[in-house]
Amino acid sequence: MAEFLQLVFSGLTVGAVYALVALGFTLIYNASDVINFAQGDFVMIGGMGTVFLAAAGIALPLAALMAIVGAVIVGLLLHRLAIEPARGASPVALIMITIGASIFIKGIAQVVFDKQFHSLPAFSGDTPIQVGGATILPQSLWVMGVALGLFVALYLFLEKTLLGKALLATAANRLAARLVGVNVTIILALAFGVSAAIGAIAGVVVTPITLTRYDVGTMFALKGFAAAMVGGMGNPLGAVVGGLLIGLLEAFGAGYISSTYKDAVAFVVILLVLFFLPRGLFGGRSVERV
Amino acid sequence: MAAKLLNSRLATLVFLAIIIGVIPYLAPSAFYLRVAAVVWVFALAALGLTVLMGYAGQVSLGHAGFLGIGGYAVAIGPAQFGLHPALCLLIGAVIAGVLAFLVGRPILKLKGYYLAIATLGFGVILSLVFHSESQWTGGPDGMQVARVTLFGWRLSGSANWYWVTGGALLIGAWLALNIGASPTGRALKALHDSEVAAAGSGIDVSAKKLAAFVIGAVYAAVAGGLLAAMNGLITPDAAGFMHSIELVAMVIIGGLGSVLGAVVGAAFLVVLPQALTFMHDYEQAVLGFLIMAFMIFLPAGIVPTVRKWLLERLS
Amino acid sequence: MSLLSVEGIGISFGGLVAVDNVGFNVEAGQVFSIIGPNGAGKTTLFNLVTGIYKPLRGRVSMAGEDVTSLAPHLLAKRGMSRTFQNLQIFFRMTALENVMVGRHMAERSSLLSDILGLPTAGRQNALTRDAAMALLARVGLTDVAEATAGSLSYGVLKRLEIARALAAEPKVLLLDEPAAGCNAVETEAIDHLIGEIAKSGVAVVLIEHDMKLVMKISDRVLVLAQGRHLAEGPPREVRENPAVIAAYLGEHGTREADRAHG
Amino acid sequence: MRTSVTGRWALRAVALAAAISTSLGSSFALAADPVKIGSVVSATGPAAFLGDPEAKTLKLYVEELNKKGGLLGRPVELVLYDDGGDANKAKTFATRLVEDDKVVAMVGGTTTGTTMAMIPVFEDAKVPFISLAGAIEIIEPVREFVFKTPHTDKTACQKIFEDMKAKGFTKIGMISGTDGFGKSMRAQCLKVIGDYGITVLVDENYGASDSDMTPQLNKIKNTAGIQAVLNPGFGQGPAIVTRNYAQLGITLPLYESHGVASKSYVDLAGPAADGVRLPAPALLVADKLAADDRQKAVVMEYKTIYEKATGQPVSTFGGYAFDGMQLMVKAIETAKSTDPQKIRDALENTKDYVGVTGIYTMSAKDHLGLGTDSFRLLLIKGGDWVIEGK
Repeated sequence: MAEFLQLVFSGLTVGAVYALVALGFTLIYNASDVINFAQGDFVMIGGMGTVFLAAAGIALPLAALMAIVGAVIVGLLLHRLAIEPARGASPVALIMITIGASIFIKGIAQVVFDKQFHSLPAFSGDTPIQVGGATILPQSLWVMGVALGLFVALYLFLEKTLLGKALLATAANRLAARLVGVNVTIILALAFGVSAAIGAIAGVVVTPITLTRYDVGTMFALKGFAAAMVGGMGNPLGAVVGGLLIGLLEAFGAGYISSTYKDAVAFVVILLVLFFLPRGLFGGRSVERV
Repeated sequence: MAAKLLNSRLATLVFLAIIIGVIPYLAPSAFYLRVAAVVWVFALAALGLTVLMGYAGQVSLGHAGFLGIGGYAVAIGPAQFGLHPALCLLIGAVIAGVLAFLVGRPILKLKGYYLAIATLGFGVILSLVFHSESQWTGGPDGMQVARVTLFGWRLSGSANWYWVTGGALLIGAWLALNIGASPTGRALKALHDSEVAAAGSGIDVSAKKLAAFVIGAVYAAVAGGLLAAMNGLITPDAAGFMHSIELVAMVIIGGLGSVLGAVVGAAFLVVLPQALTFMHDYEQAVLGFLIMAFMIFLPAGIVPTVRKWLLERLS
Repeated sequence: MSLLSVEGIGISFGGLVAVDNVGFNVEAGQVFSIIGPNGAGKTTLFNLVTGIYKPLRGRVSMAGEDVTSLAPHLLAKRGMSRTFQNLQIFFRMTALENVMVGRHMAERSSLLSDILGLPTAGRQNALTRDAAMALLARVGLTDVAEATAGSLSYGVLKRLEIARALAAEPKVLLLDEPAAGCNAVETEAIDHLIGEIAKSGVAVVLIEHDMKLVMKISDRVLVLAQGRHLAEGPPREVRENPAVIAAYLGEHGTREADRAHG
Repeated sequence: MRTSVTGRWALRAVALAAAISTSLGSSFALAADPVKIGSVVSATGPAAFLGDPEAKTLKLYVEELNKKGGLLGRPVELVLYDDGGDANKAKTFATRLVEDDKVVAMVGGTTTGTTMAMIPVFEDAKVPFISLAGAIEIIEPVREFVFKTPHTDKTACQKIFEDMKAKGFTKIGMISGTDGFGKSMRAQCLKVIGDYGITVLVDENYGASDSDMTPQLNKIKNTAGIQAVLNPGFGQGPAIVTRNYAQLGITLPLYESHGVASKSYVDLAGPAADGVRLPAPALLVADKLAADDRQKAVVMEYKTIYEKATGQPVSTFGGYAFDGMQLMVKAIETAKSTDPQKIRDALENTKDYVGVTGIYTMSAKDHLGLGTDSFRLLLIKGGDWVIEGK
């Protein structure tokens, strides 16, 4: 039982990060139909930015805030300088642009920051908490708490605010949204900005656990994309469930099956899910409209 | 007239043959032949994606996995079973084809980004196997490939490999052009635009997709085998996610569905890092910037854009 | 035995019954029209018949053979061909290539000969091209043969779809609003074309909003309302059916019916 | 037609790049023709944390050397390429060094994979190549032109097992990275472990980019009879292992490998690193070396220069590059020639070279020339290194 619980803790911690990255994917996909492969790099900017600003003598909370703002600026620039000018390009071309952006961001990061691994001090110390024979770090609770908080905030934003509804409307039908007076360009920029912020916040809270480096974004993008897809692209709840599912699968795969093939275990399950639910867990049934 | 020439299969092949034939006379040193040979090999792998993605419109983010199968076949066959490398190249192609046939049917039922993540997962699993089964594959540091002897002639050196890979690319391009212009190619391009209408015209959509997937896998496996034999080494990274992305980038940057596009795209991504070495620390940033810039300004890819421009100029 | 026979077919989406217990028979050489207001389930009915949706109830048979739930490409092989309400054109291909795809089933060349570019593949291409050109001529699109389909107008594409459907040499042809978006001259040409097709022995099933066209060329008319069978019979009978006028056409419909008279 | 434009463009791009790189090179040519030494390292990509200090060290070394008047009265030109950790690219750059840049010697090859890809190029061209990668396959069997500076994994394993044996541990748990380093070291350790009468009860793995190893460590925790744990791996993995180890409250002695012998491991692992033991070269404990230690002078010199120039702490990997370059330079001096064959012969005859990694004595049978005595067993205490034993 203690072992099971330990694996659950491990899976939920990692899964919460995947969920946050997947949420970022979902938001941008909803607003613009673009799969943003630079999503993981926002996580990196959040973590690395905080590390370097803190090293420059800025207090940690302020450093984190500045790093998040920095990520948002990068997200807005990405939209303004790379996505917006390519409007009307095919989805593959847009994906290629975001991959190029990801390489570009990494390329800049390795010069601005460096190529070494870095860490941040845990927010509430490193003393593990004992639960039913298993242990969990206070920082893991931070990660899960922040993930939950961001999900709820995003949900409220989308459902309860006018701006959020405008975003959903744009997602549903861009032309119609434009006709009823929604400024689609601003909405798209908003989606990129919020996604970048979510990614960067994830980066700040997770760095004390997973460490960070200029190129950690690739791994986060890969897992986050998988999470978003298995949950059902475009569905925020699906993103969260998908992220936690992959985190748990990796933990159980490593704990019970084979640590070598834990990634394979996760992907085999993803493939099986998609074979039976071709649009993910929450993607709904597809009806072909012809 | 000009339009006809630009669209003709023969013109494309002749053009490619001239390029391949002329480079050795312009190259200042064997290094240039090495770079060109790498371009030819990756172009060959990318041609598989031209058929799969360009013609049939089915994304694969795990294509490098098949490249790995070809590479490891050429590495493992001679080392463990004493087989001739040329035979192993064939065996690798067959294994890749059969594997693609087996996994293709369920995977290709998925569409769009769901297909992308499924193929990505498949590629990740393959590269994990290459990574982990050390007793067969030599593990993460890779496996050495015995030098190839063909009819008593020891195949080594950039110049020899230049001609082998160049020849393989020409054959690959010829086959891809044939497919494109045939009833099969028409069926693939049709289901790319509308699966419903293609099925309504009597096209067995899933069988055709599967055929394209198998063809794409065979291309990648042959390219992987050549790459391994040429380098004398194959590493699991060759089958990794980043290489899959790179292959997709090649066909998109060059121009989706264009045979020459695959070659140009491969040249773009192989030559660029060589050309950017003087940028030192900014190499990666400039590479990323150029990929973005090309896709923003030439979203249809280099070759189709140039072709269109030429056609407009000529008419 | 009818060429196309549909019995008690039905489907629902998420609890909403879209088509309920509909049946009809179409004979060779007949033009059979399906009318009804928007949302009546006409296109859904087409999708059920052509295998795009799997019916929950009922059966479809061709010349007595049960073809219910058969995959679309297998139905095509048995001689069923269709066009689409919101165009399913191969936009990246030329008009000619679109029709050439329609000849797919007539093409005799193996995957291997295609890959190797054997002479058989070349000969087959030539044959297909000639047949496709003839069909383009038949719908009056010879001059746009080499144009990319994506660059053509809606009315032209409607005719292109018919040519592609005809390329399959169907026994049963289902046309979903072939005259939508067409001007009077184009409608006239389509009217003429449908007549010719039927005359050649093809069973034509037609969904159309242009009542004038429907009344003029149909042998029989089926009226759908809210997914249900409301009336069926020769045009005149249906037009004068009080249930159709009252319950379905309503006041607006009456006017429309009057126009159809004139 | 259409590609003739792009094709020519591509060719021109290569030619242009070559022209620029040569002109850049010649800009710091002094009076005489420079001695060209090539290098291909993984300054980016997954092995960047190794390749980056290597690249910096090589550049610094050559700079200093030129300040002192160069080599054989000629300036030294370092032609440095970044392979990004990709074996295929490494081979292309190696070809470029040999065919285009015409280097007389090569110091580089960050990972075993890239090194193995480059070996045939230098063997064929008969240009001496000192690799900076760990695996024993690089020098066993001996290849005429291939040498290396890093300790082999085998010596590290032996050093660790010696200590375990001395402390009376006979049953251990193992958790290895699945990267090249971890896998290779795991295999080497399993090969020699029998000599020390030690058995492995649990043998776990983790991926190079994994961010949580508690599931694997939990298995070790729940296995009875384990007396110590060994973690062959490099990069961030061991730091996370160390943290998770503390998180799970495992109190068994933990042995890390020379792959994390750097200050950054201690920083990343934080207080959890307290009590961890690992084999490391003298470089790490430069200031704690006895005054009469033969390595003291060279180690202090490298450490001072590197840390002053880069602002980062020295790592073992930069040290490998330092020794590689210094060995090559000494060989060129001894040979009094830039003829690759003569450099190679001088290199093979290296006797008693005192480097930052250890004291090298090479021979026709040994192209590394380091023994277990080149390692010191260190204990981490209060965030600092303590030399254990001798």
